[in-house]
Amino acid sequence: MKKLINKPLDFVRESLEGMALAHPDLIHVNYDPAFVYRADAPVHGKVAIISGGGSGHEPMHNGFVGMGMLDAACPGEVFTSPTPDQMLAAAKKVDGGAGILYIVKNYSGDVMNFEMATELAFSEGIRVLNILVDDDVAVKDSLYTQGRRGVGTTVLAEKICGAAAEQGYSLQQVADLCRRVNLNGRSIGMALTSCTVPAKGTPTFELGDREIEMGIGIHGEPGRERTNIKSADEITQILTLSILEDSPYKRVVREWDEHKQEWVDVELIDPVFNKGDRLLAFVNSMGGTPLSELYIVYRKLAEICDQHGLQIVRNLIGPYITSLDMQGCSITLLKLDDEMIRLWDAPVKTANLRWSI
Amino acid sequence: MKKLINKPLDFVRESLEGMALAHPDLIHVNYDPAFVYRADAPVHGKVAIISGGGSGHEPMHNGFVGMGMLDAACPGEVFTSPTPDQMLAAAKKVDGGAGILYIVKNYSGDVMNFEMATELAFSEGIRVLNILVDDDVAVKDSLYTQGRRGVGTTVLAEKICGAAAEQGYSLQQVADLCRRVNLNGRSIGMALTSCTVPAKGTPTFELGDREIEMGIGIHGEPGRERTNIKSADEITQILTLSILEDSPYKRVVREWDEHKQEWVDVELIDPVFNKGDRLLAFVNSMGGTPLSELYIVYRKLAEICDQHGLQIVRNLIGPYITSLDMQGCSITLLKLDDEMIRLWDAPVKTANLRWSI
Amino acid sequence: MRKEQILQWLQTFTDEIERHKDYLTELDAAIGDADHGINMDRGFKKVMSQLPTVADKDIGSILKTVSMTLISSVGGASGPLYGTFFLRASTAVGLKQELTAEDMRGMLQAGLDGVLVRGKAQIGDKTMVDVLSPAVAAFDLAITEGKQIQEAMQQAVASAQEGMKNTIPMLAKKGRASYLGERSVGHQDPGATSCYLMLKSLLASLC
Amino acid sequence: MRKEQILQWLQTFTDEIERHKDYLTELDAAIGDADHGINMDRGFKKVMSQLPTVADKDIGSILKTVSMTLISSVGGASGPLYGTFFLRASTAVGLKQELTAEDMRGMLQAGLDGVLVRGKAQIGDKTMVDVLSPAVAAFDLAITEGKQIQEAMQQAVASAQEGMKNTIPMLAKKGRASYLGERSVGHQDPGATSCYLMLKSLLASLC
Ligand SMILES: Nc1ncnc2c1ncn2[C@@H]1O[C@H](COP(=O)(O)OP(=O)(O)O)[C@@H](O)[C@H]1O
Ligand SMILES: Nc1ncnc2c1ncn2[C@@H]1O[C@H](COP(=O)(O)OP(=O)(O)O)[C@@H](O)[C@H]1O
Ligand SMILES: [Mg+2]
Ligand SMILES: [Mg+2]
Ligand SMILES: [Mg+2]
Ligand SMILES: [Mg+2]
Repeated sequence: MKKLINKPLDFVRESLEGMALAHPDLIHVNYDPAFVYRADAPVHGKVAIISGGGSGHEPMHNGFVGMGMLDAACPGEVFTSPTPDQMLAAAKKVDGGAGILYIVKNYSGDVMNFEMATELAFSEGIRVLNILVDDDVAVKDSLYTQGRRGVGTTVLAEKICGAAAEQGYSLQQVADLCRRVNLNGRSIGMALTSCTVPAKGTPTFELGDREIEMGIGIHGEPGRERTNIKSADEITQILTLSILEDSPYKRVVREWDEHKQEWVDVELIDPVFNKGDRLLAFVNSMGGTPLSELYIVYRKLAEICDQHGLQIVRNLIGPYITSLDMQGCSITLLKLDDEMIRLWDAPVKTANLRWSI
Repeated sequence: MKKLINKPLDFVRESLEGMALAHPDLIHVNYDPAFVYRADAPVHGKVAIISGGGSGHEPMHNGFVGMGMLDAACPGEVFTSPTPDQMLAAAKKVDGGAGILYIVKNYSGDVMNFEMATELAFSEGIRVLNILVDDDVAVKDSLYTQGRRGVGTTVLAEKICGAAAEQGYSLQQVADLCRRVNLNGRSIGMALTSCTVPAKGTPTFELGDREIEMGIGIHGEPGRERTNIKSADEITQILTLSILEDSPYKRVVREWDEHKQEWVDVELIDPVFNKGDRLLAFVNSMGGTPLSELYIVYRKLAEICDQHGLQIVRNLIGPYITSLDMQGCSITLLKLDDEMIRLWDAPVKTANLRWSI
Repeated sequence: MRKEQILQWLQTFTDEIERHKDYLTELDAAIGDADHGINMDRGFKKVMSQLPTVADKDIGSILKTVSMTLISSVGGASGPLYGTFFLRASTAVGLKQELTAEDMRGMLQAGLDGVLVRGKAQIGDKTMVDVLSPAVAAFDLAITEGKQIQEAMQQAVASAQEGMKNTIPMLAKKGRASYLGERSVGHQDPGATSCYLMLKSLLASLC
Repeated sequence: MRKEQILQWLQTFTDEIERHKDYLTELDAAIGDADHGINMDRGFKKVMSQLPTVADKDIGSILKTVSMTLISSVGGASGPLYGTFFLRASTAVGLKQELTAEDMRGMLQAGLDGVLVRGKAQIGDKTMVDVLSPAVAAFDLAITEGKQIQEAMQQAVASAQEGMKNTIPMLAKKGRASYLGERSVGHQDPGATSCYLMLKSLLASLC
């Protein structure tokens, strides 16, 4: 393993220290327990949005803390969910009195830890809601699994909900919006190479010189299929059609009910994409794939969407939800409505997403 | 070679096509000859800034075309200088009547092609000046070489001069500013792995499992030394001290003299950094190194600057001048003055650098 | 089971985890994300550094400290699961300084219930539940049959080992391994393996 | 030298480049950026596709087309250098349909001068100048001594080959290879090699 790190065990902390030194105007970092929060937190009267998850996906989530996006992010060890005490401490720090939304990617670890944090926050009198992102169409047979993983749509949900919170949406409104973004977003990724977790020091999985993994997860979880390397156009075609041809996705998720003061099971169904839909197209690098290649993917993606009568009205292209040094990409398509477009365009000022301010 | 590409020969064009599809509001692309230009070009009465160079360093330069930065960028084949006809055509397209500044990285190919373009533009009655960036302290004995290579300072010069042009600086003023930025900026890079040029299909150089190359160039040109892998702190220390301890750099460069209407030799000397100087610190990914590692480098860089009484007042961290999929990083330190700070902070709206608008 | 034995159990388990750290991580690499050994090792090292502060307190307090330390230092899936196991176990035993067979039965059952509620896994899903559930059942049965604690625990560990082996042919339905589908078959579950080590350590501390 | 021979020369050189494309690129990989063969091949393929439109014009026009095509399609260092070589050569021969020994001496000298002005390299810098310069000198001397074109060109090619070999022990002082310092020693310069092929092709077209 060759990486720009010191001791593998110090990887997450030292990276946070660098962030804190680099962006004192935007964020502050608490180290024990670890969380990154807006320099101006708490913002009184505003719903606070907190996300978090294992480290190794930078800039998500730390790089999205700031005006118009997250109030705090809780980084775990590499690819390991953060812990409830981080989430609770972050909630206390950024609570502006209007409640907290936890945006949670659907992995067993993240879900369980955020659930514990929600219970703890509730027991301490902090209002918290909890929305899952489960958008990875690579996961089939979700009835027999943990369900779909949370991937690219998370970034989009954080931006859109962050703008909504900034504009004064209530806790319930932000949560409902977040659920809607999740339901309208679908993603799938692929890997050209494995990532290498610093503490392990060797690649998580082996791919031959001419092999790729379609449907990869952001922790190097295996995908749908290991195949021979294909052209960018073929890869893009397969990924895009997996999203477009995906049938409505039905599942039951556990959400915290503020009134019943308990967990309730909620059945959710993704709508499918239809001709004429307006989309946000997000082409993401897994970390080691350069921008030039992402544009080649975007080129084909735009062509396919066009052929299907889908209109890309916004896009995001770059490394936003990565898997350490993995080479590969993911595609997320989010069906937009006017409200989402307005919120997407709203000002955002974070270390790694910034516009209109 | 595993990459998200189609035919290697189509790499540059298809990547441009993707860019054009993704950012029609910001840029347009001309394909034959190839150049990317501001959607609102020409901006009347404004000095136009054009840069260019071999492809493979994305987002530089294409991703920096837009309000407050470049008016046009000329992409060559991968790692191959673009040609004079591209540069001339771009100049004609974006000339707003106040003249053109070509910002040229110091590589023999780039220099010769931009010189030819300058002569051609002159012969067609377009006012053009020509400033070299030669900031790579890895190159020693520059008397016996092509001189120092142009690397990270290029990005900073494009931003700062772009803002100046936007604010109405004259051609000579923008050129003088660009020369000043170059003289005050110093860079050095390192590689953990080689890049792979699509058309070649195999790594440009071989590095052992525990080897790194210090002082690497952005085309995989060899550096000062091949050594064993070291910790991020040690690597950062070596890179930073190479910059800070570099003695004043004297060289003769060829600049176009508008009045004499010929090339003149100009002797330039870099000032050294002194205690109390205000710096812009730029930690750049070579393409395959993720953000998390860059922050670990930044952490140590900030510590060293602090120890030397140097004050980092601005920073830039991410993949901005890359070498395809190479893993590694580079550090650029630019000594700032009030004018440069004001121009750095000015609004910029390009595909890959954007703020305050 | 005396308090010293409880402390001994935690020490032995910590040592076992350390010894099998790479093995657990390798198991997780095959069907997960290659961190289970690292996670557990980090958590229990932290537990060991915390225990001296509560070693003179009651068993409930000790287990509560274990729980809180795991919850705040392990993360991932195993953090809340082991954390909940010890939290419920702690509540079940309360202020006691020594546990009867009945107490232990209650403790293990409570821990198992906590894991089930938290993780929603069922038997056959290829998780730690496939070790914990048969082991607790075996202990339960043995105690009901009037066996001594040590013997009951021997049977529990035998069931745990069997349960662990049984995860090999299973198709994972919970946790990261579930994403593998058919490809999860043929690998032993890492969480089931660490759970077996936990029970084996418990048995060792009784001898 | 007749116009057909000029066209033959360009065709032969294009073929030679294609044949040695990988070899030139490998030479460039060792001390440059691994594209010289690719660059030259791209440029001369383009030249071949352009030539039919001017094949019936004078030699100056033909060489001017070669120059413009190279300038606009090669890029890198070799684009402006080869482009300038042919541009100056074209100006030197003007509207002629056939070249005398004197014309050829002027053409080669003009091309060399162009390369020197554009690239500012000196003999011994490990560039194409180390081939071009001795070759032009040898041709010049032979013509002065009253040799026939073909024989003079034979001597030029011999000098070119020697010049090419001589670049091996040189330390590069221009172009990308210069960044290698001592490490550039022991490798043959790619541009010198392609330049040798150009002169060898010229000789072949005379036979
Ligand atoms: N829902 C669940 N219920 C019970 N056990 C689970 C569940 N999800 C995961 N596990 C257990 O956790 C183990 C993985 O733990 P670990 O690797 O530490 O966490 P992560 O999967 O977050 O990396 C699995 O081997 C499995 O035994
Ligand atoms: N300043 C110069 N003068 C003469 N020849 C040069 C000069 N710089 C480079 N060359 C020649 O160009 C060759 C490299 O060409 P090429 O690889 O096509 O361009 P690049 O170096 O831009 O990739 C070198 O081998 C050398 O012979
Ligand atoms: Mg994990
Ligand atoms: Mg080149
Ligand atoms: Mg794991
Ligand atoms: Mg080259």
